[in-house]
Amino acid sequence: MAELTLVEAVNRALAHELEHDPAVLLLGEDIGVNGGVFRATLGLQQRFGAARVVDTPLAEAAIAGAAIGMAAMGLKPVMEIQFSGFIYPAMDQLINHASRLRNRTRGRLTCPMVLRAPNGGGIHAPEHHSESPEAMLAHTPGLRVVIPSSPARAYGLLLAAIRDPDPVVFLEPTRLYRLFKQDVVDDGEALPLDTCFVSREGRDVTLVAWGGMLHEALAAADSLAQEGVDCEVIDVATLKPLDSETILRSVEKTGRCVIVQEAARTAGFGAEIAAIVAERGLYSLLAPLERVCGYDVVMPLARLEGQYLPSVARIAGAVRHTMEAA
Amino acid sequence: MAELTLVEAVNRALAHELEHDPAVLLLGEDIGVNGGVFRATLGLQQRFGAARVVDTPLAEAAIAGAAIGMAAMGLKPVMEIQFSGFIYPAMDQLINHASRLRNRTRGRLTCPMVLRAPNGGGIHAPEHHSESPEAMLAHTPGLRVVIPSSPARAYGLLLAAIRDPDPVVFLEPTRLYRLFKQDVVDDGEALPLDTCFVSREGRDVTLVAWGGMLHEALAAADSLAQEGVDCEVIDVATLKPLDSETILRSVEKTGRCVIVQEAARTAGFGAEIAAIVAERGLYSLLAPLERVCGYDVVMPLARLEGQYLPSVARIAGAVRHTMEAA
Amino acid sequence: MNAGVSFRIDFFRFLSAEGDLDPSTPAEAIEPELLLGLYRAMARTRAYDGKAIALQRTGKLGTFASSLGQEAIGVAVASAMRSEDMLAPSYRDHGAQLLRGMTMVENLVYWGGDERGSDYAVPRHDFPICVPVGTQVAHATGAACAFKLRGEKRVAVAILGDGGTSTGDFYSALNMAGCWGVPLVVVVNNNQWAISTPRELESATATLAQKAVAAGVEGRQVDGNDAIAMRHAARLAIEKARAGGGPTLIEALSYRLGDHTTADDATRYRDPEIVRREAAKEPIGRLRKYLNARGLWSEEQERRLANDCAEEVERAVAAYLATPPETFAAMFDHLFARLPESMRDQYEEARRFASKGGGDG
Amino acid sequence: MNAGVSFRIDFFRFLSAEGDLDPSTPAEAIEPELLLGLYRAMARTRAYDGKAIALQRTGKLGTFASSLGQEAIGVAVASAMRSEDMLAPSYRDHGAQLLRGMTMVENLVYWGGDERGSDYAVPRHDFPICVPVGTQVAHATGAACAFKLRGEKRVAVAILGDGGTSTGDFYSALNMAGCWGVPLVVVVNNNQWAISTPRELESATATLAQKAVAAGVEGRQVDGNDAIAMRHAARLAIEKARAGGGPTLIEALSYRLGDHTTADDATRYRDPEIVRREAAKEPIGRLRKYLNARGLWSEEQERRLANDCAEEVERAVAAYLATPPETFAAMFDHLFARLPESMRDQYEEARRFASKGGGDG
Ligand SMILES: Cc1ncc(C[n+]2csc(CCOP(=O)(O)OP(=O)(O)O)c2C)c(N)n1
Ligand SMILES: Cc1ncc(C[n+]2csc(CCOP(=O)(O)OP(=O)(O)O)c2C)c(N)n1
Ligand SMILES: [Mg+2]
Ligand SMILES: [Mg+2]
Repeated sequence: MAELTLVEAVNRALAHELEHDPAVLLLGEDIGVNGGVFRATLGLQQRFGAARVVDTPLAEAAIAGAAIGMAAMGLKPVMEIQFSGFIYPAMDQLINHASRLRNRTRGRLTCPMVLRAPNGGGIHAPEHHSESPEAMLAHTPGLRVVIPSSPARAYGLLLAAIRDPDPVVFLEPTRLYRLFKQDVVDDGEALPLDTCFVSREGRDVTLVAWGGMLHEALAAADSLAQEGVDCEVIDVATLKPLDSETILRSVEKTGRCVIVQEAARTAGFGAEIAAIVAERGLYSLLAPLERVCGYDVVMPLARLEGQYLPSVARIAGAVRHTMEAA
Repeated sequence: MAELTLVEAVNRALAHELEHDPAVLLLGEDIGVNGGVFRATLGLQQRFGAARVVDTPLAEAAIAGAAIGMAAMGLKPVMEIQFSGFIYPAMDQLINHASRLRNRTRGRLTCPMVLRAPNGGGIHAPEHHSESPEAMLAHTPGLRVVIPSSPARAYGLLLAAIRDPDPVVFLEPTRLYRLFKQDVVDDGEALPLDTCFVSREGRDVTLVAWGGMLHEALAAADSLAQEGVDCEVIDVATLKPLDSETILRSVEKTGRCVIVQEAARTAGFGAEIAAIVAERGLYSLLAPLERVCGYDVVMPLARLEGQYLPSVARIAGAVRHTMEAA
Repeated sequence: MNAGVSFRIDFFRFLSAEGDLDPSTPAEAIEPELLLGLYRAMARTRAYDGKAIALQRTGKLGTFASSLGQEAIGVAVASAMRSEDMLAPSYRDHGAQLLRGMTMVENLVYWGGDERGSDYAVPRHDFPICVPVGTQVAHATGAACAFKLRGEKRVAVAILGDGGTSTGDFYSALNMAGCWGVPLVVVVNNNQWAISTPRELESATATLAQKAVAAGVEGRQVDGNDAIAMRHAARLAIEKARAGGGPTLIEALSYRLGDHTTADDATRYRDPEIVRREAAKEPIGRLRKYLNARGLWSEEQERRLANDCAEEVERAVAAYLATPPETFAAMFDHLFARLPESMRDQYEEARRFASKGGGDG
Repeated sequence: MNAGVSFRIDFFRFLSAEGDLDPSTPAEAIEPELLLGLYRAMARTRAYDGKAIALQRTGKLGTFASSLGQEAIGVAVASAMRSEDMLAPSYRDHGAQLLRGMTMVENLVYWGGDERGSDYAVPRHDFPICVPVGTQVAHATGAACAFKLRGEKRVAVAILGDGGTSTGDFYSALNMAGCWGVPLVVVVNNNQWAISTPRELESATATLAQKAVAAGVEGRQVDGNDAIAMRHAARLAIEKARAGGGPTLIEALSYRLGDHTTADDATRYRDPEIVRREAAKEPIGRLRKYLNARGLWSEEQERRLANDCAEEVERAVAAYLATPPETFAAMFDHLFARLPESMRDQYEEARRFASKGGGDG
């Protein structure tokens, strides 16, 4: 057991799989000697060699395409994209190939690869370094999309992602990389890849969030508790396949639902959750659903970032609004 | 006035703008002598010259990137991507540049470009030729996303798209290209880019669809009428910015809403519409929302395509189900 | 001060369009058994190809991409590969695929709109046909990297078209392969057209082989209608890769004698006269002239081969036409190793409507 | 048969690291006014650069990418351009941008996290700093195409790094530009590193200039720390483009003396000893040696220049630090020419929470 940050937990999970599965290899820009721009792969090239922790040329499309070729030939590549804003050049390989190789060949070739990338804003990073493209990836049939919210979940979910026989996109909330430490047991125990976690139990309203936003939701819940509003907070964790049962069960109990999403509002993943509740949990609802989202604007640079990101105040405002309704 | 197919209407709109605005130029693969693989640009190179109807090398990323450079320097490029399944290599340029050039430069440089692409399935096309990526594009702040459902709407909306001072993605339903003809007045009159059209009025249930699916929805409405169910059918037309008022007004009237979407269900654009109804139209709802969507599977090849695509039977089934509820 | 670096791209042809052999041709490149094998494989490819087009014309097959006139390329490449090597083909490479073991039935099933057509019984590890142009080069690079990392003496081969060399994917993958020195051979079927786009609108380069210079790998240009030179170049490149010598780019000069696909009408954009002229250089007749002249091939053998091919094709067509469609379940069964619980509802919906005529399968 | 094509990539240096001039240097390349202009611009860039880093270290600026040791490249390129030409820079090209008219305040405002820093008063038509590596080459290609189509005698210039040459975007855009013969110059600042990735892990090529061969355009390699050769090469390429001669790729050999950005720590992955050795070849001292030796530059002038630069930088910093943030409204105001009605609610939400401390702006 060790007190680890989220990025350290990622490092442990990678090391664990490199050690226990000779088919696993890492590839990405600057992941070798430098240990990645966030140090997620720190020390791994030294420990496992340059043949298993591979520095690539600067070409995300080629990295993703090569990972597909490796995966089809029996390796388990774990590629790092430096920031999720640089996933876009790899989208074609992800959507047209990685996600469908198994289906296209009726199971003859498979694509057990993981794409890791830091995700989201909140760290006053430069332009294009604060994107949240998870909805696009979750929309893609054949991909799994996972976003951990704590060191322990990062560790367990990343193990599961690497072991999964199909492609998994694993988006690590940049703002949580070093925000807090948590006891993590480095015992190789994976977490399930199809489960939403109830992070806080409550009676009055269901808050649904993932990644960095989970902590804003929890903070809002804390502050609302002082007003006598008892929030249940759900960490989606695996966006696809989505464990809608856990969400619906909670909404059935509380009758109210506020979804928090850092990405731009329109057609974000929060819309999917809202749609499911409207389809299958309508009769539980005592008040209209609410979404607290990034606005439909370009992610601003650092000075306006705080105006964009869902804040505790905005979340609490939405919860109060939903409590007043009906 | 002329009886035109949808693809002919596209051709007329392109010709109209080439003729009336010297800044307009077309670029894409095989759009010159060949007139594009669907003949949308038929005769235009002959008429306007190879400097304004430009055959490009096979490189969607470069086409999109070059269009951005042209647009920033005062041209109005209209690029054709051969099928929407080949948009993915251009995603980076679309998301990281086209959609945000104005915002990044605080209005100094702008990007008045249009990306046209055939979209969707239903024509038994080869692999990767039947994609529906509209949700990903609608999720991108700074892009407009338009999908016409008839020759007249294609004509009017494409004019509006080309004249719009910002980037517009214009997805043309392949299955409608030659499905039917319609009187189209080639008078240069644009249609609004922020309006949903009520294609059929009705009292009992609101059907929301766009592109090729509109006609499935209309056919379902016809068949349901014989059972005494009176459907209102809305053609979304412009997905972003979305005219949610028209949809909400309809749901207020009918109390029921079925959303039809060809793309894979999860995090598709139908989820956004469902979310908006659940947020702002909840009290109108007499029954749970329903979505009739493509499944969350890889778009199948021709022989199973019909098992994937939302059909009249599936839509009618959902409507009946929603009528039975509550 | 002015110093510099120089590069050279060689061009190879052994057999002229008239069937005359260049005296410099290496002996091992003209082994009779080898040439007869190439000849038979090309004829088989062409027989299949013609039938597939006929099927499409009569509504029995979906869109199909003919390899007419370009048969030497795929056949030469496949004949230089070992079964354990890996091929990442484009949609026009059934010549190579058939020789590697993909059956005609499988190819027909694929173009007939059925994913089972990519579930090759042999070779299990080849990539399926690649439609997104250029993307397969990265798959082959990755596969080659896997071979190298595991110390396997296997080679990955990707084939793409002249148009494909304009893509970023082609270049960035080749550059990566060059960097890593992996056992990769990339073959460009330069058939002079990317649909209606002529070669000169794809690139201002004198050759496509010189694109190798940008990746720091060897590039060579070959007459792709000369099966002898093509086979020789493919073998050298593949064996170099196997021996650890790194990637090679081969530009195979050929000509697309047919339409781009059955959905295309090439008379719209190119002069049939030129096509007729190019047809005179096609690879099968060329090799036959040589074989006839050397007494290695007779009229009788030709008749028998034509017969055998026709029979094989007919059998394949019959088997293809007799293949019932999959049920709705296939869409779900192969998406993941195990269907997620959350998709159970969708599976049930599909099942319900499958029996109600929700599909056309 | 074996015929072939040959290519040659030339390398140019006029001024040695010791400040000695090659006798072959063209007279127009060493005009005193020209060289003094280059020298002043480089010194100004470095003064700005050092201050920006200091600001970042004290928490007054966001991440910043220094151009230390690479000043000759941007300055030479910008000095060879006309104001009506178009520059598409990377994040490390403030040397070129400052000379073209972007102010130090604007650059600080940008790195300080404010979009107004890309709203250059001059030149209005240059692209903003490009972060997604390699993508700017396509923008410059498109701009160059616009110039050509309209018959304007303008040139588009893109600058990117050695790492950027591995991207598909770099190649596919250059290939397109070659095909269309547009007035484009692409300059590669080969500073030997892409963050921690050394040049040799980016490409197996002997030079980066040879990547031009794949696009059918002219490529040349220049000592990018020799301001004289760099300016000369840039001028030739730009004027060739202006005259209708098509694109050129220039590889400028340099060395990144600083960290990749302020977020990087280069001592983790490279030997400081090598950096010290490379520092001896840096462009400013080199040109000063030459100017001093020719009597074109005095100690007194140097002192005055240092003073002027420091003062300018201080004024810029003061103006930057005094710039209040935009309000929430800016996020919406510049998204589209006109905010869609459907976004009114979001605008109101942002307004409501802006005053309640929903942001940190
Ligand atoms: C990325 C991508 N863009 C566009 C297409 C549509 N398309 C299919 S084949 C083709 C031309 C390819 O030409 P070439 O590479 O020369 O190969 P050939 O068909 O001649 O064998 C195009 C544009 C595609 N399949 N993939
Ligand atoms: C497409 C993309 N991938 C990754 C990054 C992250 N990144 C920023 S700079 C850089 C290295 C660029 O190196 P080079 O092109 O040599 O330019 P230099 O920084 O040395 O000037 C990387 C990987 C990015 N900005 N864009
Ligand atoms: Mg071709
Ligand atoms: Mg560099």
